Amino acid sequence: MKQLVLQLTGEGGALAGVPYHLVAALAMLVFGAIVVFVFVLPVAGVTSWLERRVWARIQSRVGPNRVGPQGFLQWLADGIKNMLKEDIIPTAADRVLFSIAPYLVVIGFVATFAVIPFSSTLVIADLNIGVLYITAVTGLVVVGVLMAGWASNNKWSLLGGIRSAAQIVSYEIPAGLSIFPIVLLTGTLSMQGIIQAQGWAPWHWFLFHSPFTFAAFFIFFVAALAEGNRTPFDLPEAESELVAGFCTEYSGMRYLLFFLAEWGNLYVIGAVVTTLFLGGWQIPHVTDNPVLLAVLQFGVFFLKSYFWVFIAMWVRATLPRVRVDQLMSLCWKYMVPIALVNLVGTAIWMTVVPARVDRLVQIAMTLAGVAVLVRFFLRVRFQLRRAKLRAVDYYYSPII
Amino acid sequence: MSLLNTMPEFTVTTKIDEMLNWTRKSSLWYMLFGLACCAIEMMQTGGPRSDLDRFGAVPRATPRQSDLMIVAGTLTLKMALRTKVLYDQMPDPKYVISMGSCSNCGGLFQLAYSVCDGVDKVIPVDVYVPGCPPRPESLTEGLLKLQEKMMQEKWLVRRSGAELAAAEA
Amino acid sequence: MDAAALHQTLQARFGDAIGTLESGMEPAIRVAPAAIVGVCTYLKTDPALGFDCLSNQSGVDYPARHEIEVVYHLISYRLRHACILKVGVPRDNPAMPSVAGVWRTAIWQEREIFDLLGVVFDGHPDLRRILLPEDWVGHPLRKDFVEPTEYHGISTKRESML
Amino acid sequence: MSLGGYDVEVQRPGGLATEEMTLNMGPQHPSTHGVLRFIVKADGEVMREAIPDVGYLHRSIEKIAEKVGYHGFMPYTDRVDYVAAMPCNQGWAMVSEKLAGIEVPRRAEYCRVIACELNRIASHLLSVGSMGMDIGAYTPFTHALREREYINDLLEDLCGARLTFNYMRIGGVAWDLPPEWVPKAVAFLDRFEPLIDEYNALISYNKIYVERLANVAVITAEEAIDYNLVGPNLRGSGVKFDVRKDLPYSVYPEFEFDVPIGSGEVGTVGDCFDRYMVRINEMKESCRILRQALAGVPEGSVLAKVPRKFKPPAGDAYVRVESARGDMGWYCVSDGSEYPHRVKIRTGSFTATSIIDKVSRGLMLADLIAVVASFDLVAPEIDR
Repeated sequence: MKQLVLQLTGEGGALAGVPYHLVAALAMLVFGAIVVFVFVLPVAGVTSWLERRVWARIQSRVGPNRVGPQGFLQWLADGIKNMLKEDIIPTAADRVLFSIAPYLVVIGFVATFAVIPFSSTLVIADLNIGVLYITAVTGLVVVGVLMAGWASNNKWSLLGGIRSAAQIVSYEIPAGLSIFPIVLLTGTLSMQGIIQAQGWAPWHWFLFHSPFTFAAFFIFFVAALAEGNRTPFDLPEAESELVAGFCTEYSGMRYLLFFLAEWGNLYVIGAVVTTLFLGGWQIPHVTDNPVLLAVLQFGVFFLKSYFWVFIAMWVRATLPRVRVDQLMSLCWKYMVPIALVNLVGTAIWMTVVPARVDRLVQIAMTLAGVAVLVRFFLRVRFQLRRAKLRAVDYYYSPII
Repeated sequence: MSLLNTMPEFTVTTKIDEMLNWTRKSSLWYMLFGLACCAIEMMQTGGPRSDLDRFGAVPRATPRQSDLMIVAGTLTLKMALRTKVLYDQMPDPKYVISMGSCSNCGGLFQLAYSVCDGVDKVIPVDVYVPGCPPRPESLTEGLLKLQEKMMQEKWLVRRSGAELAAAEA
Repeated sequence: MDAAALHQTLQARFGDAIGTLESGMEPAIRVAPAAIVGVCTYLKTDPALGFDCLSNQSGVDYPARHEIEVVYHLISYRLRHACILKVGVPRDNPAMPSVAGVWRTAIWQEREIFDLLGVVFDGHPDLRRILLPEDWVGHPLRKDFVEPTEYHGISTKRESML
Repeated sequence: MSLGGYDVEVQRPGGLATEEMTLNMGPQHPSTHGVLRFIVKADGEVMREAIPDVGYLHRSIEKIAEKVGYHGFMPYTDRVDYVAAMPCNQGWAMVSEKLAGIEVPRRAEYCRVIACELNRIASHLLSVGSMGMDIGAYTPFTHALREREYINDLLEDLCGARLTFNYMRIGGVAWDLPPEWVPKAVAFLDRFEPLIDEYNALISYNKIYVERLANVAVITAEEAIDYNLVGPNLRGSGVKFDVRKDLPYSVYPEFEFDVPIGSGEVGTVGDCFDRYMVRINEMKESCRILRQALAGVPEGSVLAKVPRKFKPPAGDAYVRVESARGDMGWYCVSDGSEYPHRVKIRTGSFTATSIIDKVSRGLMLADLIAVVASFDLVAPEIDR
């Protein structure tokens, strides 16, 4: 991009004479807008459609299938409709805070896309403090949610906002502490650096690097679910308790922004997990063509992150919601201590365990992981078979 | 200046209107407003066999985010005042399906002293679904009828005199 | 314990406060309004009677007798027997003591009777309307109740039945 | 102050003014199961009290009974408890029969039992399903609805309606069992019985679910009786009382079944989980009754001779039926005319609502949802 701007402002360029910095800033804005509208919003939208379909399938329903092929354009219809709705600001609400709160939430999730490395080249900014940046920027969400809850002047919203603040602030800690082992191992905070320290094969992933990183992965994923307000931690917008939580009073466009942020965040969770623990875009060496390489890496990254998105959807469809005190005790009594042990353990592991043992452990961990997966699939197959045994009963309907 | 109903009728404007109507009809979020017996049938309509989610209709808990109020069940006088408030809280454009005889006209409970005979005494109704309670198929049909109605609405295009008169009335 | 024996036991203890034993499909014991709390406490606490639950409390309006009758259906879960008490209160001034202190389920059941029939229960902790709105006029289960024509601007009649 | 089982001492710096928050929950709230309102006084997330405000669905059914006559009131009984309408039908039929002294044919009694038990399963399915939904798990709810649809189909075959059946008549039932209906019902039971265990595997013993329900809103047996809780709510507190067993009516004495009671398997006897589990176990018992009843339907007519102008002699009668929400009392006063003088319906939800104020003190806001769901409240049963 720098070259492009230089070309534009240089001799014979279309914008010769215009100050370099102005053009650079403008170019960044345009580029950012393109990324947001062409990539981020559709990702959030498609994720919402996917969630509804996955959810419906689990609940033995059909899900949206009338709008476009298989209901694929459902998110577009939802989006445009919400933009056309009347924009209500309740008279009792704090107008200014009420108006800007959704934007803060959206900034919180859109800004994370700046450092997510979709391939070795496809990254907007490879900050050397990438991981830190993500934790910092997602912190904006809590400000937005709290603002929304307070400004609505609705008690349900307020409760939702307070719950959300308590929850996100608490779970930032185990999430942050679970990132540290990775940072210790790689010695860098850059997202690209972390991916480059891993390889394409599962035994090169940090997930299977040592027992400590293995535990760190689960803590991070659970904490990320909590930060993203996903079931079983969706207390801030618990529908059956708080009506709609912090967005109870929001309608139309402003609600749409919350809506987007929720599903956008879901993707961000998947992407960060993929980057930190699952080798990101790493693929075996197959081609030297840079375009093809980028496409392949992007595909691998996308699939890996959507796998975790799918897991989060599955969890949401299955698990009940925890209570506020249980949420807090889970965080402070279990996850934070375990995360601390992980951190110390990783440091000791790095200094004590020799490289050869390290390699052996990685392979053993991978095998253990595979064993868990096999066990899981066997279990699923068992359930399916058991269901199939009763297939006649299963599709029995007195009407037919 | 508002662009609402100011444009002449030609291909572009009608197509835009059509697209806007299509998005609105494809994403009819209905408010969870089960009052009585019909609420169970409304749940079953959203449930596995006749899934309202197919049409993009999902239940919302708060009136602020809903486009459609399905008045499912008997409206008592005590509840009628609340219903008005809830309807006012919904953002425009909003629609009402009156589900079941009780909310259509009081139904069986016209003899009662505490029942409001028909929700149309309190709020305007777009589609009446008969039945006591209506089957899920009937409610789905009601939703489809409402979608048909929505497709005929005009946003950019200027409305004819008759339509204006109807809107004012 | 059958109703006749119970009637005798009660009469021996409370004397004139216990009225006749109404023989009908289900024999019921008539109790004077003033004595109801004492009778109920005795029925609940006496180990041989042990009526631990007030199953149903209902009010019936008898305009011909100028009386509102409050009917108590008692049941004992421990001893598996039941009995019925009936208390008549005058229609123009329906007031009687509350048994809410004996069985707490009476708190709501008496509120309902107050709401629908207008019987005032003295000593009730929270005697408010329960089913109808606070600003409702009249007690609808009385036989002479006239349906109001409108409530907060909502007319209660429909011109056409459809 | 107690926070979910922990004793927490709240220290407030002097001078900082605090006040209780009054929350108005309902009448339109996703988890109040119809129109029910709670005025919640809360200190943050902890409730000081939750006062139920009922009557938003008071449809004056009892007054209507005085206007429409005995036969005409039957459709209205469906609307007293729309989730389990059959037992209400039966209650009204039984109280009228008791007043007039009518014998019901045995085949009709069997039809009644079959219809009631099917309806009980349907009602409990909705109850345990919405329990899951209120706690936050949506899948159990839709799975329960899926099974409910099959029961609706069966009952529709039987009487032509899915929800408000109007199946029973004074003196019997309106229609005989349709041909080929019994094998269908047995096929449904064959399919459904294993699904109860699957349902348990899906949600009942889920860790989070158990944590949310165990030891929440414990009601002792004395309290339950004092507040006149009935049915599964009473049995959840450990009182083994079932009208079908202890004050038998209809042909229930001919069937073998157990009365499940709360065992406190994960917490204390009488907590939300026990009330929930009693319903799950009752579905199994209903299946047992259904199998026996379906196997032994006797021949004969299904409707006794009842005059069109039904005029029972003057007097009053009280009958108890075991509805899905427990002991349902029907009190009818006849003055010898065509119209009842007074009908009073004593319902389980009404008394269950009255105890909410007491048990909700000191619980968290989220627990109120669990408590309301565990009582299986149905709004018109409270208000009638």
